[in-house]
Amino acid sequence: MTRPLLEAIEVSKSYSRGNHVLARFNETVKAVDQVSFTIQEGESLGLVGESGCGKSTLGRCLTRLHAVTAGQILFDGVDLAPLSLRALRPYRPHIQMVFQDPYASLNPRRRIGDLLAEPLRVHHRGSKAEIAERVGDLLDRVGLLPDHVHRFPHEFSGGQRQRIGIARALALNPRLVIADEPVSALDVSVQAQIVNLLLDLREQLGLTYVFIAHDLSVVRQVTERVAVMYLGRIVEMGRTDTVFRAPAHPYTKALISAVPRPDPTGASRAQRIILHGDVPSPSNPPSGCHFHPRCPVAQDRCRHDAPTLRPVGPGRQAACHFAA
Amino acid sequence: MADTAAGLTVSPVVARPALPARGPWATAMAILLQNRAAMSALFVLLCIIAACLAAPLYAHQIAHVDAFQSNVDGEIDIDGTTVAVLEPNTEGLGLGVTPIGPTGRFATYWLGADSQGRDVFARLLYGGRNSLMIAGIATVICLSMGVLVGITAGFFGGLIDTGLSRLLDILWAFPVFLLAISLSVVLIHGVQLGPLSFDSGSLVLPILIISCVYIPYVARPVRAQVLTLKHSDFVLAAIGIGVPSARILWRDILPNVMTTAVVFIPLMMVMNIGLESALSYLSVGVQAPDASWGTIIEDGQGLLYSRPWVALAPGIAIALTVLCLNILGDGVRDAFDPRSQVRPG
Amino acid sequence: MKLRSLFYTGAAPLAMSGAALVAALLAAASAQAADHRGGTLHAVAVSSSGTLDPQINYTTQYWQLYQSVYDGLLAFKKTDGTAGTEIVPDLVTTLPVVSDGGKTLTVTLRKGITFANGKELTTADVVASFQRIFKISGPTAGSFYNVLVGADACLKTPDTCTLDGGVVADEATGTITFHLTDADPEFLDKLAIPHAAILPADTPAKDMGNTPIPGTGAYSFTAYDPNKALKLERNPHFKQWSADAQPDGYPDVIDYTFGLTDEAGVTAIENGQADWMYDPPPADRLGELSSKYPKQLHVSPLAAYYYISFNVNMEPFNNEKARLAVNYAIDRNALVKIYGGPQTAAPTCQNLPPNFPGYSAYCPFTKEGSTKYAGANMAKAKELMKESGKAGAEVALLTEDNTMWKNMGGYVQSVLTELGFKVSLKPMSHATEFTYIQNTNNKVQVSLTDWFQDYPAPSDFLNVLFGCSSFHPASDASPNIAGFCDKEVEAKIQNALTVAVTDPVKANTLWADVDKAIVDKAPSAPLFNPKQIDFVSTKVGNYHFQPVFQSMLTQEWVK
Amino acid sequence: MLNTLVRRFAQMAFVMFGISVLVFLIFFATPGVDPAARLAGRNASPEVLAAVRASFGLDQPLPIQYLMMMKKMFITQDLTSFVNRGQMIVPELVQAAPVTISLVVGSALLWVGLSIPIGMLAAAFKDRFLDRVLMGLVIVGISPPVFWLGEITNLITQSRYHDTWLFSWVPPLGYIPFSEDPWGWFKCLVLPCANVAVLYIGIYARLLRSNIIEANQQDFIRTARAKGLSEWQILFRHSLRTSLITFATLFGLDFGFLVGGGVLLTEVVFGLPGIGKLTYESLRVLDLPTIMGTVLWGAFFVVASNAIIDSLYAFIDPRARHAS
Repeated sequence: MTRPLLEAIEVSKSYSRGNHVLARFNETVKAVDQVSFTIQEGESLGLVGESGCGKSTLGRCLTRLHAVTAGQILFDGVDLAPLSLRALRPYRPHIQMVFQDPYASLNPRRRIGDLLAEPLRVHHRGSKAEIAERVGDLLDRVGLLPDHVHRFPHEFSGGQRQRIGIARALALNPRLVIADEPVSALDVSVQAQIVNLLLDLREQLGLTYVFIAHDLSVVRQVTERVAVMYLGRIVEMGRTDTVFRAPAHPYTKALISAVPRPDPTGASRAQRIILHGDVPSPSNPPSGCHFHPRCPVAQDRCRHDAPTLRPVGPGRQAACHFAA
Repeated sequence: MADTAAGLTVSPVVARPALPARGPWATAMAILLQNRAAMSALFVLLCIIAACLAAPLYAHQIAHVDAFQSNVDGEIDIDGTTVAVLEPNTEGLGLGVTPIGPTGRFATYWLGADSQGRDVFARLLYGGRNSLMIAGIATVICLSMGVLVGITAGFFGGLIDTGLSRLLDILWAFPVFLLAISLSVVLIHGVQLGPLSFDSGSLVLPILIISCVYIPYVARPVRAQVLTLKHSDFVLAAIGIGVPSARILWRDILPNVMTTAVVFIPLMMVMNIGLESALSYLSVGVQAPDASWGTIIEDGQGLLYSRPWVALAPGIAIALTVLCLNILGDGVRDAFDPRSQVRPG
Repeated sequence: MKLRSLFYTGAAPLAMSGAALVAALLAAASAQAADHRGGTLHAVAVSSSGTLDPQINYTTQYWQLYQSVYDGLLAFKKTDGTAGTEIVPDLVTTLPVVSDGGKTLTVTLRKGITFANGKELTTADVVASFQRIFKISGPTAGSFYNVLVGADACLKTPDTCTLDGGVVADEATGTITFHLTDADPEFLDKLAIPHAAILPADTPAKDMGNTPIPGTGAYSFTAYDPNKALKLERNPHFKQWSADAQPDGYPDVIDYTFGLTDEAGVTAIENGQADWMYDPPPADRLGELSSKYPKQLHVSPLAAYYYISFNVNMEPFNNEKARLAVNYAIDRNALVKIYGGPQTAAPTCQNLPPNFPGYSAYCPFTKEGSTKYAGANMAKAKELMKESGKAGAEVALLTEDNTMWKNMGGYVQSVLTELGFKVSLKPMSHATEFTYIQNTNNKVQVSLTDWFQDYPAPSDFLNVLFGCSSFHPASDASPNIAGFCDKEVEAKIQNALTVAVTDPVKANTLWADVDKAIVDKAPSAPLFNPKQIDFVSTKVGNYHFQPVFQSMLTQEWVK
Repeated sequence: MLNTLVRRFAQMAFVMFGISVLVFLIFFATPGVDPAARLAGRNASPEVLAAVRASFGLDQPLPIQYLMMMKKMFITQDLTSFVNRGQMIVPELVQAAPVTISLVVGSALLWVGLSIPIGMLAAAFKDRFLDRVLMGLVIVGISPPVFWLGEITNLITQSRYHDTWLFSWVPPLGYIPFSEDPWGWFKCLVLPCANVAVLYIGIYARLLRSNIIEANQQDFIRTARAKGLSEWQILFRHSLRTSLITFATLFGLDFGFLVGGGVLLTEVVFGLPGIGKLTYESLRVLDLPTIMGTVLWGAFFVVASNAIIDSLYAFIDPRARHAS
């Protein structure tokens, strides 16, 4: 195997919450708990899980929009985790992010041309004319018109804005794009367009994606490998098709069984696994295996013994005492 | 939220063609310009300002009076009879001196004289000039300082934020009149700010005082807004691109704060005019012989029972100005505050 | 004005006219006295005046009341006109017997006088009262009573004050002997003001604040809340011993209410809801009152004057000609007009008020060929100004910040501008102005201020305001605001003080000379002598104006 | 909850400490206010000046003087004035408080009682004639300066038209305690209360109107409308109820501000011996102990009302609990 483009080694992110007079009595929330994985150049990795499982936090840690509490983030062999904002700047162009909310991620007070030129200007990519040309190029690539440069974000629809967001992410020719639920805020009809755009771009530009989503069907469509997160930890990881076909972890099973499929007979309903109870609070996670209170196959052992992520097949890992 | 333009077809997508490419500022201005009430208020306001600016013209060319010199022994000619501007009472024990009342003649003591025999109408115009100038400059300073402090606290966070926020808490809890009066009492003797020294009676002092007092009113909302903006996706996006902090502040945060500031302008004007007049009324604002609407009300207070117009006129002037500013302020808020755009109609 | 009660005490006019007429009225009054005894007098004032302690309070407002509550060894005669400045024995049998060149004074206490708490007055009370002046650091301890032997030690360590050798009492004979370090012609005046009131020996040696101290007078304070009201009722132990010193009063009760504005006070008296107000009626009501209620108004001259004080040690008024120029240029009639018209004040060129001891009319700063004041002499002023060479100098004029002062300041400013100065007006809150203009650190060039007498002696104007001994550089307590310390004038002052011990009449002519000398050197520009305007209700009769302590409330009839 | 209270209390203590230090420093920075000179009286000799200075502790270093003043104010409660020797500050405040509270409560009753119907009517007749008239009236009401309005009220009721049937009942300016004469107390407060209320009726009616209109746009109101509720029912049951939260918040803050001395000008104009008048008078004569007392009183109410409103918010809306 070649050196991975990105390698996360036991990355943790915790923050304190609460307003106790004495700071040490505040709760510590482990949003991301010792997560490790690798991505090869050209690969697409999906991060899935229920909302609040830490997948977005992980995504922001990987781009170092958040500081990391512990662990290493090796990008092309360089550890980004300890770097200051200033020291990070040379690496920024290589890792870019597409945001979930196309309304919030574009400054309403700036014109589209300005927004797209911003990364180029900041990193001194060429003269004014060259930047203008590049902006036109980007607009064209994401399916917008050249004269849109003079417009403001509020003049566009959600789908169009997400295209602008993608164009901005692509402006610096990144090697890795982290897409944080890029379509979940959009109408279903538009979702397909954006997904197709992302797929096209990957093909044309040879991009590497980390694709964060709670919508499994989109993940299945876009990614080769998938990691399933529960309460800040990865519980299962493997090739997308195998994970979807034969999930090893009971939580993955439950997630996949919940995906609605066109099934006029209603036969699949019987197989659907209903999880009981709410997702526990990350500030006070259950002992042992975090999943045990909701797990249909949990046993005593799970209460105090936390399973580690271990290989369960070729290129597959799961964190369950009972995964085969 | 429906993506109305493109339907299901894939690229290229055509943006909504109806609206011309107008920025939020231009849009807001357009909305404001269409607001008839606000525009009428603006017109009246401009008339008041013009009249006040013309104060020297009126005093020297029309009334031929000096609004700042005592005219204790002055005499004027009304319909051929010579009348003293300050007439000692002759009835009974002959106590007291009464200034001449409104003459009804525009060019001679139209609103009468004050207790120093000065032309009240000329002073009203000069006073308006000071009142408006003080309120205006104080608004600019207060907004700039408030925005600066709010942004500094919100953007840099940490100890700077804690320090500034606590300071703002203190100023906020300090009842505003008490703060203003306390400051005035100290500063009114003159103040030395590094190489600059302001003598007592200088208009700079009330301006400084009034600017300081309302800083928390601007800084606190601005800080809150900056905190929201700082954690907004578009600022995160800029960080992700590698935009330096200073540039984020300048290009992404400041323009968004500016709308808040614009909405604040008429409100601050109203508050500053009110505070200026109150301070001057309590004689810790504009100092004699300079005039402001507040000082004229104070002068008139001593003549309220015999010559009520001395106090009535500046009060009406303040009320009218504030009324216009309030209406204009409503218009500006409707035009610039995104929250109010939710409201149709 | 007496609103400013803080610093201005004892405004005392010397009634000039009609003294004989008043005496006649008094005689008639006593005949009817019995008919008018009883009832309640309702007095009102904008605000109260702080502590009730007579040895500390230094305000006209309460000194007026102390007259009928406390007694000193001596008293100013309780009568109208010039006679009211006469000193009469009060708690003692006769005026002091003076010996040792004026350094020893002996008096004998009257017998049978009791305090309002029933205890008999003894010589021990007298000694304790004089010690108490120092123990509580009374405001005048160092300036009035420092002539007593032993006062030095008392001023240094007030807590252990004995005044040993200064105030000596013989309990058996009831005599008290005062030993002074120097002869003091004004010591009798000082014994007659409330700071030398005789209080029970067991009165705590601290400011008693709102707690009334028993006195020997005809009335007692029975309730006091500085935010609301003060009440005086008859002292049940009082038996009149001298109508001149402590006359019995007419009303049974005086209800004194605080907190009404002066406008409201006038209205209340018009409607008969109140009988008398301490504060002068507001200026814009004067016309109305004077036309509608002339019979209820009493106008009496005050022993006070308003003046411009020049700092003789600072540019540009270190130049005598510049000071004289201002004196010639100011139209005092204009200022009188601002004050409320010719009936409310009289223009003056000199520092002593009319009819004051030592007063001799002198007015050089008037139109040519007139001895009475007749208006400004601008030509002469401009000439002097040219000679001084001070035209174009920058000048800051300080004044108080209430309307009347600001109006006067505005007028003076226009005059100074006309003379060629570059003038800025600095109005300052009345609380700070008086101390601010005294302190040389504040570098005040020229200020508008006023002075009201403490007691009727010329030195209270001439020595206090222009003597070297009352100039304390860099201090907030330096009543010689001008910083005027002229060798020649100072010699004259000292001479007058010495002569006064033995020959008061001759001293008065010397004082007149001092006054003239000061006017010629012009450390000040005297402006006018104000008058007191009292507005009373229709039911008030027998109004009398005592020149030192103003109208005598307890002598008014309300029945 | 206890935690929050402790934190709030600490914050209040800090703010009040800050304000007292500020007042203290402002006072001693003012030229010409040597309290000893004024306590000693005019023409005091240097010895007496020194003795007075020592007996009032004015020769001590500033921090000691500050602590002495605080001790006298809060612990022994025998702080005395710097101007009127012997005048105690604490009883003075206790005397003034009922006046201010009567005035504020009276005007609050007026402005709440009138602004709610005005705001509702205006909202119900939005953009119609009645709305325009009402909004026009209230905006005129908030325009003149409050002290001028008071002066004019006095001019009319005390002088010009005092003898007519309309105003002959008006008592002279000043205050009559409730315990002395309830009817007189009522009469002397009616006009001052109305003067204060005019401004606040305007502010609150305008606020309520726009809040109701905003609430009317929201989804749950549309649902209510769809359920077939009448417009008036909607107005009373839903829009008004939601709008009143903002109304109550602002009311709390304003009430605190006014009780804390915000009615200074009204008290001065109407000669009511309340906290505001006391503050004004003490500022006029620069009486530090009294200024200190009234400013701390005022600050206490401002801070306390802020704290109460914040806590209530946290109680009503759990999301706000962690917000700051």
